[in-house]
Amino acid sequence: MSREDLHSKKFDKLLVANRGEIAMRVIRACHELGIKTVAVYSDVDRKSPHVRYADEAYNIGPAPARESYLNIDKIIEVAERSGAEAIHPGYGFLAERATFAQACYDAGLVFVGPSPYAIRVMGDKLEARRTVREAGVPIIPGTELGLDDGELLEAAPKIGFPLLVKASAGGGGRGMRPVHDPAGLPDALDSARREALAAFGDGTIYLERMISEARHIEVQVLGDFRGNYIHLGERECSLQRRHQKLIEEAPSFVVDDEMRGQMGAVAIEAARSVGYVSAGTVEFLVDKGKRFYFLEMNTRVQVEHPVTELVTGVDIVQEQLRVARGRMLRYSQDDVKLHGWAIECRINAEDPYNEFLPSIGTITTVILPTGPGVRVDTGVFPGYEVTPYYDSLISKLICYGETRGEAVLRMRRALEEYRIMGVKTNIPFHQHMMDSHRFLSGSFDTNFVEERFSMSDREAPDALQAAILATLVAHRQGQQASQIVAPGERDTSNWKWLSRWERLSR
Amino acid sequence: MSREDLHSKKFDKLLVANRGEIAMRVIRACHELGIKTVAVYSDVDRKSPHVRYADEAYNIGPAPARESYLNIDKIIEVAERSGAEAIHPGYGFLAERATFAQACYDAGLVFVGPSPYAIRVMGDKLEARRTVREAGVPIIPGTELGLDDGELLEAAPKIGFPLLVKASAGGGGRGMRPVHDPAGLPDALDSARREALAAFGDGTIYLERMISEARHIEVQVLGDFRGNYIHLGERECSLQRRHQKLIEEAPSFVVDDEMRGQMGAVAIEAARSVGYVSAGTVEFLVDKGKRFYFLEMNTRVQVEHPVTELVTGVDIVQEQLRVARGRMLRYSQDDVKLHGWAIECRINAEDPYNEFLPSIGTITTVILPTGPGVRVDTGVFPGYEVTPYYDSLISKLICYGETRGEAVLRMRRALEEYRIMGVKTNIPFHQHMMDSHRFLSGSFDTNFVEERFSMSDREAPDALQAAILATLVAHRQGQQASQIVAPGERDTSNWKWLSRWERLSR
Amino acid sequence: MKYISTVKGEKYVIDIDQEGRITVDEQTYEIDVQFLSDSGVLSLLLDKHSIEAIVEERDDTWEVLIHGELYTVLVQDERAFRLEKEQGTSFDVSGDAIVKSPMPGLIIDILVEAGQSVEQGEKVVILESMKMENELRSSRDGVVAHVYVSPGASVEKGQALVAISSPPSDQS
Amino acid sequence: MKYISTVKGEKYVIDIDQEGRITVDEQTYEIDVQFLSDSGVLSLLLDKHSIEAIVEERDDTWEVLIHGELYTVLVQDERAFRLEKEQGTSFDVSGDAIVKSPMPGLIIDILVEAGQSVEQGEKVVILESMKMENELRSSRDGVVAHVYVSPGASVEKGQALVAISSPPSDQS
Repeated sequence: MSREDLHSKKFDKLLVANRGEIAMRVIRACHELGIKTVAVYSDVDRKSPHVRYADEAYNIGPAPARESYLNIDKIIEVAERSGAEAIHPGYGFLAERATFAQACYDAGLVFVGPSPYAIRVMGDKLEARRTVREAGVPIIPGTELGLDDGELLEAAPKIGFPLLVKASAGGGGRGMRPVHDPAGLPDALDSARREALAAFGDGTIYLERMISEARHIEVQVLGDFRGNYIHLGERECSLQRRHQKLIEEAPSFVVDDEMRGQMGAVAIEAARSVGYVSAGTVEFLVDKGKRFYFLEMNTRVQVEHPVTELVTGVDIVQEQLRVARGRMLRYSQDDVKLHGWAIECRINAEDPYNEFLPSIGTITTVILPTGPGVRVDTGVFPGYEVTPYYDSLISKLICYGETRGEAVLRMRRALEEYRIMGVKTNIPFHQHMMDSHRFLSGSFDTNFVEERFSMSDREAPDALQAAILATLVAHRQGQQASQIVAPGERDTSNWKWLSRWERLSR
Repeated sequence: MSREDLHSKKFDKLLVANRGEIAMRVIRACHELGIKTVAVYSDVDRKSPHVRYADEAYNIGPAPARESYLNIDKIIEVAERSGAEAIHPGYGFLAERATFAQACYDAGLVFVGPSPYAIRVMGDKLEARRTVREAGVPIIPGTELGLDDGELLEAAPKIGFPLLVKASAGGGGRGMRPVHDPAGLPDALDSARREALAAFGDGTIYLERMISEARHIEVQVLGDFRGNYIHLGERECSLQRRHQKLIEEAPSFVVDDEMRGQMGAVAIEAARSVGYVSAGTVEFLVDKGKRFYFLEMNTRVQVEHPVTELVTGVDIVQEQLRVARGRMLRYSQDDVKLHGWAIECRINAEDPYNEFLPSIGTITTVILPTGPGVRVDTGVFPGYEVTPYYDSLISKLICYGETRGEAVLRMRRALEEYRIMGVKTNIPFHQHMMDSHRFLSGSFDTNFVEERFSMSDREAPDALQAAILATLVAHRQGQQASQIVAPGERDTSNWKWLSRWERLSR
Repeated sequence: MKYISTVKGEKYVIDIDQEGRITVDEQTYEIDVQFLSDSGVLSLLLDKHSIEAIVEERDDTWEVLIHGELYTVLVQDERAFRLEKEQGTSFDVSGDAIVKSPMPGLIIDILVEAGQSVEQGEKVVILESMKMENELRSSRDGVVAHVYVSPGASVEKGQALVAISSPPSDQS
Repeated sequence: MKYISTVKGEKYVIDIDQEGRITVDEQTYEIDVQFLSDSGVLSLLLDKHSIEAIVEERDDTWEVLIHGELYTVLVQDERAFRLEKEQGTSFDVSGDAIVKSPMPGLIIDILVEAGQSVEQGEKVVILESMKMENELRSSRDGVVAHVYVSPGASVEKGQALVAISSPPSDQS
């Protein structure tokens, strides 16, 4: 039996095991390909767009992810009940759990992604390093798996400081600690292990050389069941805060055609080393000398995939679906040409003026930016509640330009047009970044946001206008109220009640 | 004094002499280039997006266009008062009035468009034909200017039937009448002249051979003050109703590379024959044998320019602004490469099930489609009133795909996602077209919509769901009402009042 | 509670018996309907099938927008439905079909005169509005009973322009 | 009518005297403000300069969104402003600065104890929320007066976690 008989078949109905913007993204791609969609939702997501835009929708439990979006049995059961023949996991939640991909296969469902084997190998950072190194992929020097604290303390000087303590099962910066001198190592081992254990149920950690002034650059790869591979060029993802990417762009300022070809070839070798199928991303650290080292492979579609779509024209999610249906890649490497420049800003519900603390609340108003060169991928709407249950990403704003400059100017325009009210967002952070000389000149590394970027020098040019507008609204409220309250009885303590009246009367 | 000294200079503030989506389009382009914008508005447009998104805004009079958007003196006065140094006319209104361009020059303002001379020549259909014919551009056989009815009746048989009666000053199908036999000619002359006189103040008409099974295909050209010209390929605009374009795409199904090169070269010659500067469009009729004939030149940005932007990457409005600032074109002909396919659907406030009658009313809800490959250019918002004063275009929905098929599938998805409530729209027409085999196979001509396309065979698959939803809302309204009205007192005559209560209590 | 709801000429007998269940023409569905705040947007799950719609009341009927298509639904409870049935189908006081102006505009031409026979779909009035000449047509075969306006007149939305009675051959 | 409106620590004296005119700190502007139906969106023309904003009331202040930036404005009429001034700046009943939980979450760690000195910006509490560990810091130099919660506790938004009094040297 060939591999594609096992893991792919033509399907006409697909379950999306996710929520938010990525669920919308997958539903839209299915819609465009004529595939029926089944949404699953937790109790707090009944009104979410992915539920409303799917053809069918099933409740899978309470808000906490482990009782709903991480509940493998429940999701497989819904797939069977609804007649879905395939499952797309999106990113996050179950996307990189080999057990979930296996459960899909065991239930006779197509898993839109790589094999459980590829997920497992790449999900274990040390095994991934070993595997790709054997395939000739350059890796960052570091320790082997399974060392105890004593051995790690001993190994550290050989790797050299600064170094990173990393969790084998980690991701998104969790379970990772930078250590600048031997004295800080014991504490870092403790806290990284604790965080990894809490987050992933696996406290295995290891050490790795820290590349200073490094850029985080990743390569998008696609593979099909016939062993064909292509890469779609790189994404520059160095602008991060606490290892959370904030702004991504394609192409990268520092990658030229030759380097792109080299990184692409290496990325394909990494994918081939695990028989990779579907869309995946090979992340590299790039040092000052433009040497690149394998960091990890993300075995799923990335949050930032749209920037690659805009500069290559390839619809990555549609391509995932085609491959999962047993078709060959639509493109050969020669078909892939980069054109123009794309930038993505992740719009998070967080306060950029207060340590980027998450902002909880109900979104009251959303006005999308639109017009030339602007794409918005979002899963929120007026009335949507930002809860502590899920991550704070509420939207992705992606702008395209013929040149990087044009893309930046368009992003500035789109950020200004985007109105989200009810929670604080990091839009001012993005605006400040788009205005910064360091960003404009492309000279930044992975530490730039945390170490050399501050919101405190951002001017607030419209404070006067804000004062006037608030005063006018307050005044109007008072005026309207005075029509129903006798003048003598009116005092400021009435205002709160008047506000309710005002809302009623709109 | 060279031409650019006369008609272009660097400017930092521009007045947009228009409204609706095209005013928004220009404001966005200015915003991206760092040019300050001045909006003008009539009494009914105070809340319109172009007023809200511009840096400054000035009222220029009552709703009827001739008292506001066509009031040249008032607009020039606002430009001077606000310190604007340039004027962009958009399309429609004053865009193709040579007197307006001249008034701008006389006031020392840059007019973003061609010279008054080019506008005048191309605005007079007969002079345009004469001028481009001398430049070697093929034209449709027809009569000269200035013939009286007797002469026209005499000339008709030489041209042959079917033929068209056309107004010299016409545009958008107004003042145009098809005539299939000699008997119909006198009436057609009368009504075309009457309509032209009413619409343009000029009743001059002429005759032209009617090309049957013709396609309407136009070529976008750009010229700068150094005499450089490029073309951006063609747009297929055959899907029209009463000479109003409804759906446009780029490229065209029937144009191959060789034909594109020929049409482009001819279009550039037409532009060169009047020393054309800025963006312009040369419209051709293409017959069954793929012979093309000059129809007219539109001396302004077109409604359908976005499809060309999506397949070439060139921002046409930004290019207009750059040229007007005295810069050279950013592109040479070799830089222009077509990539992918784009389709535009014009979303009009009209009822596709009732003779496309305009639908007047207040827009209550707008939910924009978004995600990959979708662009919306719009100037309306919830609360916007569709009035009889201006045309019924409320939005342009433009979709991009790597292939025509992908663009069509994406358009279907986007049309379904687009929710506009409060007025009837022609979205079902577009949906029906996207489903039609004739459209999918690309086999249509300019008569297709009127003669061989019907909405009557469109199914309404969600009637049951609509019945259920309306009933549920009515039921809920009744239930809520019963909490404040004693059960015995309740009867259906209360419903209207309850509805008001319901709205208040939301 | 039982309703008779009419859409596109089709009548549905809809019984909302209890929370979470609905019966339409004797078939029962599991339903879950959610109102999104403020916007008039509803999300319906009908036996798990998801439909997003906007529902608004307009002129005593309900407009429902689903997948780009606008449905006009008349919802009547049993009593209102019986009442109307007893009165017979109300067409017009005199039984005439009225050609009304669908929007504000200017009358360019009246193509018929009183007493003249017209066919369904025949042009009767030319109305200019939104820079376009619009042809208004008769909704039935019949005889022009009355012309209410003259060329050059400004008319409002919904204003009666021409009354058309049923043709002599049809009269009992 | 006269108001004192405070935004980003700046006070503006705003006098809305009549339709179409406003005086801010003795400079007079021509204004035209329009409310867009339902949405909370406003369009302001201030001496012809156009500003679109969303204005919403929240916790006795006004949130104003302009060009991506969110401004929190306290609007007081003259009487309310005088009243507050007489009472002095209300900081807290005891004069302590309170570190509050900015969102619901789980207390991971308390990094200070009562009586300990802290500097402005020093981490005092680690709160887990939305899958992230968040560090809450002291807003001033001072001494920890009270710790209200323990590690492992679930807390609500706005709940007081730690009170910090002014440092001994600052006390009168």
